[in-house]
Amino acid sequence: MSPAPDASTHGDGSGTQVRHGGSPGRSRGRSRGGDRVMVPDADFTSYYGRPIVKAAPWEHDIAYYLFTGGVAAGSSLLAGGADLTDRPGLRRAGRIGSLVGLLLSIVALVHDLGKPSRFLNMLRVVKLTSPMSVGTWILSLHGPFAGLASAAELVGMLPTRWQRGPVRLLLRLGRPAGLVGAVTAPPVAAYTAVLLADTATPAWHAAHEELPFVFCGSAAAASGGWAMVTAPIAEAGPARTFAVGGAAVELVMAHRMETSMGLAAETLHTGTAGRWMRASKVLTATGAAGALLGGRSRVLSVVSGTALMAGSFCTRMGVYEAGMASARDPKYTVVPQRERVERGEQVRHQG
Amino acid sequence: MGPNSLFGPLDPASDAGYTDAPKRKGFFTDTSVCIGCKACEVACKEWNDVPENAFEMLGTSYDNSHSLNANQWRHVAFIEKPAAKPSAPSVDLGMPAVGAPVSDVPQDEKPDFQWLMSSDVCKHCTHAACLDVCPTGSLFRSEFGTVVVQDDICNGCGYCVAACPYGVIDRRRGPEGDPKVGIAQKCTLCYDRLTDGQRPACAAACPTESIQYGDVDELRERATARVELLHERGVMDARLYGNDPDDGVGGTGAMFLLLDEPEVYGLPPDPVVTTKDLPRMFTRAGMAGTALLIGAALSFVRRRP
Amino acid sequence: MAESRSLLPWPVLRQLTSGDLLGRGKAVRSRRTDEVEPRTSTADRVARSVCPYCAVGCGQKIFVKDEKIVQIEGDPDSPVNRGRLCPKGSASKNLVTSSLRETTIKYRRPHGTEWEDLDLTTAMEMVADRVVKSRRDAWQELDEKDRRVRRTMGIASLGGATLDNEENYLIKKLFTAMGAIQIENQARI
Amino acid sequence: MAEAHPVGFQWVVEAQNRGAKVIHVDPRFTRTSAVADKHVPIRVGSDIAFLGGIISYVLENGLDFRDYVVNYTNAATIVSDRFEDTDDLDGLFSGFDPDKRTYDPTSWQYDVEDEPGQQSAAQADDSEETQEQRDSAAGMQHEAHGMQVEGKPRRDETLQHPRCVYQVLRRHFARYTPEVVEQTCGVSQADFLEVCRAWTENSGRERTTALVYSVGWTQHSVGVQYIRTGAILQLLLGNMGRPGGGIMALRGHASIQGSTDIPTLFNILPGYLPMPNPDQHATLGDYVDSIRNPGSKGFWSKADAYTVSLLKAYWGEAATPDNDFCFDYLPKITGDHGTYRTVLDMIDGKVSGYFLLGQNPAVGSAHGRAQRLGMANLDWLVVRDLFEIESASFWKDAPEVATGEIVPEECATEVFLFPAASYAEKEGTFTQTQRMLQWREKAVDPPGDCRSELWFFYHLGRMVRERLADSTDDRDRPLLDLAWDYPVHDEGALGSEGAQAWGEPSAEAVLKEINGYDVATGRPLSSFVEMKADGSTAGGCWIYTGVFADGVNQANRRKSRHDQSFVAPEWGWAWPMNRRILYNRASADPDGKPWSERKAYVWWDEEQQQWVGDDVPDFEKTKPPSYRAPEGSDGIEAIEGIDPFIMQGDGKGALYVPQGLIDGPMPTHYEPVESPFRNPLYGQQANPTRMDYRRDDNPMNPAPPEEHSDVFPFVFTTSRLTEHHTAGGMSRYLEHLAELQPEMFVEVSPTLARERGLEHMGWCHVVTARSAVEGRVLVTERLRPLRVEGRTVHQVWMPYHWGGGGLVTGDSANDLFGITLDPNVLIQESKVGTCDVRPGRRPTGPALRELVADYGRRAGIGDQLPARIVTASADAQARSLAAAETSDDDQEGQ
Repeated sequence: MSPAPDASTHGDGSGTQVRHGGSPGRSRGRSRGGDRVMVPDADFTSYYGRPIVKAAPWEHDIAYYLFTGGVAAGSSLLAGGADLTDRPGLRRAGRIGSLVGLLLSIVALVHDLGKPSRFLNMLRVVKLTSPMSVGTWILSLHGPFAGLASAAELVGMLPTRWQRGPVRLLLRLGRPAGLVGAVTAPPVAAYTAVLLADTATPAWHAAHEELPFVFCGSAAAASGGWAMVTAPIAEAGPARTFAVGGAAVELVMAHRMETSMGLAAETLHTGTAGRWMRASKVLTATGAAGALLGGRSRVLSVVSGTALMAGSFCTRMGVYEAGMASARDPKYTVVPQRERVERGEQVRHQG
Repeated sequence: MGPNSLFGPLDPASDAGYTDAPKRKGFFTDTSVCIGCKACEVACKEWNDVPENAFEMLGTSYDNSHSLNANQWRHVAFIEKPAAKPSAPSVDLGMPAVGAPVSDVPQDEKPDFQWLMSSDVCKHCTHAACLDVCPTGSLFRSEFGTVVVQDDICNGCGYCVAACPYGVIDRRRGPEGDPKVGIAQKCTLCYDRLTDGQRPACAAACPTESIQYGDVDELRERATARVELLHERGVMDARLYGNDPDDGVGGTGAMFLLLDEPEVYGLPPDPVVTTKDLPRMFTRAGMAGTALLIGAALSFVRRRP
Repeated sequence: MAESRSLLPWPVLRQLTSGDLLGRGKAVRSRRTDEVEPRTSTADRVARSVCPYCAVGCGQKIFVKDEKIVQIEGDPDSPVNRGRLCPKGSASKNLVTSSLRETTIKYRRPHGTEWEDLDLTTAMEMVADRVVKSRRDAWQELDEKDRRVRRTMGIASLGGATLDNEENYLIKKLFTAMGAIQIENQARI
Repeated sequence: MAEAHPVGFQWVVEAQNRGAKVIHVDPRFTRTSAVADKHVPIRVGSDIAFLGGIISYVLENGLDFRDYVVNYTNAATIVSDRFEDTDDLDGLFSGFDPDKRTYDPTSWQYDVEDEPGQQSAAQADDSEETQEQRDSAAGMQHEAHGMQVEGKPRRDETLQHPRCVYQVLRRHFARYTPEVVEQTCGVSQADFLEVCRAWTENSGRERTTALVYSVGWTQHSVGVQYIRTGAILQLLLGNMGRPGGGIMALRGHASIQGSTDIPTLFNILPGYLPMPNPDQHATLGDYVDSIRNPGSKGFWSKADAYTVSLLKAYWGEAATPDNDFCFDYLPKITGDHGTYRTVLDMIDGKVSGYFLLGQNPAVGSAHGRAQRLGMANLDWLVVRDLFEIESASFWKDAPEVATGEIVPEECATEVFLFPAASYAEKEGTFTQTQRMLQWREKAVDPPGDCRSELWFFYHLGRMVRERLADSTDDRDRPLLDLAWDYPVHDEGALGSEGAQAWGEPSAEAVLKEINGYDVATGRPLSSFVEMKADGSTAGGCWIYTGVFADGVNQANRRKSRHDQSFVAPEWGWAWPMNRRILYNRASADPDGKPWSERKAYVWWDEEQQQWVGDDVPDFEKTKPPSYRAPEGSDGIEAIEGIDPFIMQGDGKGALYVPQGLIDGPMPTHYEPVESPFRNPLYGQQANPTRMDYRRDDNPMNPAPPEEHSDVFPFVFTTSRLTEHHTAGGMSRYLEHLAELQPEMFVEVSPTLARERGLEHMGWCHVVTARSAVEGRVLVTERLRPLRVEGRTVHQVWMPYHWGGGGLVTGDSANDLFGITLDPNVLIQESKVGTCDVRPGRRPTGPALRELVADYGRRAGIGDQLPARIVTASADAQARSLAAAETSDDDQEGQ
């Protein structure tokens, strides 16, 4: 038989048609998944093994954005907190993290658009039923303030003789902008989970209960890690706590997510997604441990900070790949729905 | 905005703000008279200047169009359904003929071979996930209750592609130089023709009127009558698909009469619009966000000053 | 379009005012969407024709705009096809507007390996000369059994059955007058 | 029908919705079978055995529609006692000459009242020239007129007389029992009997059954007899001439019917007048008498008026009574000048110039290799088409260039590829498969140098006449006297700078000439009855007279279907005289009353004293059903009130054809020329009278009783896909069609795939004695092995649309067929053959010819004596020949 039909939809630039020896009749047969999994092979029917729903056309830009968005959100929180608790070093690290995160996010989002020139059409409407529209407005709220705060930070780092005229106004706005940025940061970290979940992609949709927590935890871990790397050890205490808390939430909620996803959970353990997720667990766990124990040593802080960030990145990539894989194999769409129908529990509107 | 705005039976046009909208238009596709001629595929491409998909044989019976996508707004599925073999072990021989080999003496048993054909199209759902998630307002509900992409607005974010429970809409990747590359494309139920009272190109062309165009409520009656007639004639496999306003997408504007399970045709057996769970998702995200905020605050409070 | 177009420029405002709060329809329409018109109603003229593919004889309407064919679809008045077409009939516009269509004369000289170009009148002159010569060279006043036949065996023809009756008539009339008898058509193949 | 005529199929689906049962008999389960109520897989080439079995079922059980059969068919007519049937002569009829492989039909004639077995004058002169008739596809002449019968043949209305046609027919098909059908066709007896019951139970007064076939059914060495079998069955069950009955021929090109009505065919003139031959048609008088056969009934009696009108249309004033209206200008044909004979002559270098007018023989005709080798040996070739088809570019990309048989540098053929105007860029009429002329309006001017054939031939004619203007040579008179000045549209966009006018000739003027007009006044004729033989009328095609009745282009009528009856007589115009169902007099009983209210169509109205109904009556309007012909009358006057089949010599439907068909009065099951089976019914293996070209470049696969037929064990057939058009010239170049079926493929059953190691979507190549073609393998259960004569036979199917050009290319399936033709109309057998199938792609270059040669050697082609065509027993041949000789003696005896 031909290799597992990791075929994406037709005409997909990189996609290959389904090349398996599609029998002329119905391709009732084993799910030709890659490696064996503990879930018993579900016997199901499909149309020559072709996908029923379509994988999102998003390249890896979106996975990167999930990560950079998380870092930006977490960092502006840390910056806000640091500003209030007079930790200039942590504040600076936070605000720079927020700025870098935001800039990378914007680049990733615009680059992934089919028609980048029409990016501003995102602001044409407010679609409450569209997490991406809601997210866009959240970003347009959070972005300027976080950006302003970061700008103030950068200006603050300039030699004092430059700090005259309007620039001084900017410095004064730094704090309030930072606080608004901090308050609007959590939605930035959480909305991306709703964006993925509010699709027909089996793995993402099935994870909608826990994914926000995983993403927020991941944001905290990543931004904490960033601060552990960039902020002075002395001031990085809260960052470490934030990171450890985030990592814990992420690991716990990721596990709960997998148990609640049903068949689609398979995609988190197999294939590329499986590799990413396993890496993320290892990195996040070690990073968190490092944050807990090595609070003192510079080297350990940098290492565990980096590990935490890497772990968060792997989580995002893993969730992205799992979604894609769950859309490409019709099994994940047909089997749960067919079982619902056979149990007589089709989704019907009651009364 | 009404009670069923996110899920449940609804008149989509009035829900979308039209005051004196015409009756909702749609398709009823009776696959029992479809002869797989693909006139619908060609008529659609000619009217909407949809470019070619690819020139490659797929070996899946007479379907070389693969599936609905940005370059294929109508897709005729072909399923060669071998005779129902009595309890033949469905051993995967690795050879093309899945199931027991055809007995060498064909005369003795009566193989009731079936060649199922069906022209698939966008469902123009009552609750259209693609329309709901579209962040630019490019996908909109027309006054006829159909779901249409506004080519001049779409920026190709691709969200609709992942949201569609039927895998209909797609972002156009090629061919080179096509003006619509990069934006989402799908059946518009010939919105331009409808504004002038004309029939969609595929319905006009369909030789056996397997594709019927008309008012959705009237089509639902016709569909019910047709499936009852077929049952009387002993075609017990006939069933309707998408005509129930209470189903997971609030009933579809394009409904079908199928002769086998939906997944045999590549259709989801129990599709649900993702918007149904959106309130729950936003609630959970709100909790997670709050937790994050609190977590951040706690991170600062507990530390020694 | 029954609904009048709102004056508010920004769809978000229209969402708030036009009862389409969720921005699902009336509020998000672009100007182009409001002004859309099908080609079939903006055409200059409609020619009533018949599909060139098989012999069922489906009626077709050909819409022309600025001397270009913009749409070909079934003729609903025809009792033969009642407005319907098959995949080939539906592809008629693709046939007549195909970029692969030849629009100039191509000429291959004896022993040549490439096409060369010819203009229409030169090509017609060359073919006329060859017809006259081949007709004379292979003229048979009497056949091998000395029966009077007055014909030429030098020219043959094979027509497709998509030729019009009028064309078939002139072709048969001219070749018969020339004495060319090896005149055949797809009707026999 | 759903495959190649989907829009026509809407009516089948509509009938099905109203409860009609649809049965599809086809070797392969197609898209028609998918919607039909029953699919009956049949072995290719055994259709006469199948239908013959049904005829036998009808006659053995007396299920025929007796009133219809007795009055409207020649069932009661008594056949001469000297006729001997295939039962006694091992598959031959009486009167067979094994050397000339033709029949002398004398022994088949009716028993005429004056003397038994005596042939009427009309029939006599037809008997000797059967060989010449085969060569000139005389069968084509009978398209619109039946066999000639004269005098009063004896009849037995009770149908008991052992020699009446009814009994002769019953004995002829008696051996086609359900068991024989099962053995020969591979159709189970249960399926066969189900078809028999369905067909008979759905025929009679209250109900009718329609028989529908596509052109592929005619492409057999017994093609005409296939149609005959269907006609006999439909006549026996009373389905002809009635609504919902009849035989519908679905043709593949827009105007195939038009291309035989106004033929560019070698053997007929417009209106099915035969092309003259030097022996029988020395003068106009001989010519006309040979057609109308004085003494015969029917409308052919006015053959003189039709012929003279045609000659007046051709040569105008030059045609005068004293020069027989230039009858002598008509070139004479001497036997077979069909396309296949011409192509073989091209290979032998006998043809100088060749015109291809929207036709692609390199892919569409049988034996593609011969077509291309022929074209490579011409002086010049003119191809007029929309695209650069394979027949235009053979010199640089034909398969033979790859094998080295055509070397471009050595190929001397001069090729002109003229761009043609498409159907939307010129006005004119098509004649559809229901004989309906529809006028097409011109939408736009043709682009660039594209021109219509009307333009091309009008100006070619003008230029040739200019070159011969001052010729005194008598051979050029026909051209110089030709009536060739047609009104020309203004040059407008078409004009190029040439001196003469280069405008487009008026198609309407040509249609007026076709319709016919009164020479003096120019008034268009309204019916062929107005045609005169004295030169006062001119008319290009008598059966089309009426298309311009009252000076109105009736073909351009477009009255909406919503505003007229379901017969829609005011949409376009059908020949003859706008009748939509031919012979519709038969839809009423002998007294003129409808057979049933449900099936009323045309009936006699007592007060109005004329025939009325939904359609134009195919009968003289005021001739009552009670009319009986006076003694000694002939022509139209001889047609009685109960003779619906007004074109036949006896006014009756022909269950039995005493003469006019070259391979016998009744259809007989013969095996295809290439078959893996011995004919189970008779010693005579294949059609003994078929046209065969015995040449080493046209080898045929061996068939029993010869040896080595097992070298090609499988039966293969070709047909069309909905998505493509015949030779692909109008579909492989279109994106929207090419992508639907992008590659040449071969359909095989799973069992065959397992036997030969063919992998689904892998490659395979199919080999015959002519060539090998490759294609992707499509394993499908829609093709199933059949049990024939006790063993399993695999059938392989291929589409034949591919060639080297266009957006999607592939091998041409027609390369696999040789050239062997039906004797009546010289159509090639390209729907059944034997082959071998091998996995993998075919060899390329010269290795391809080696593969084919190797198969040839193993099949014993070439080295042994040429295969015997006449395989009936020697004794049978002798007795059959004896029947021919006695009739000659009689002649001399008088």
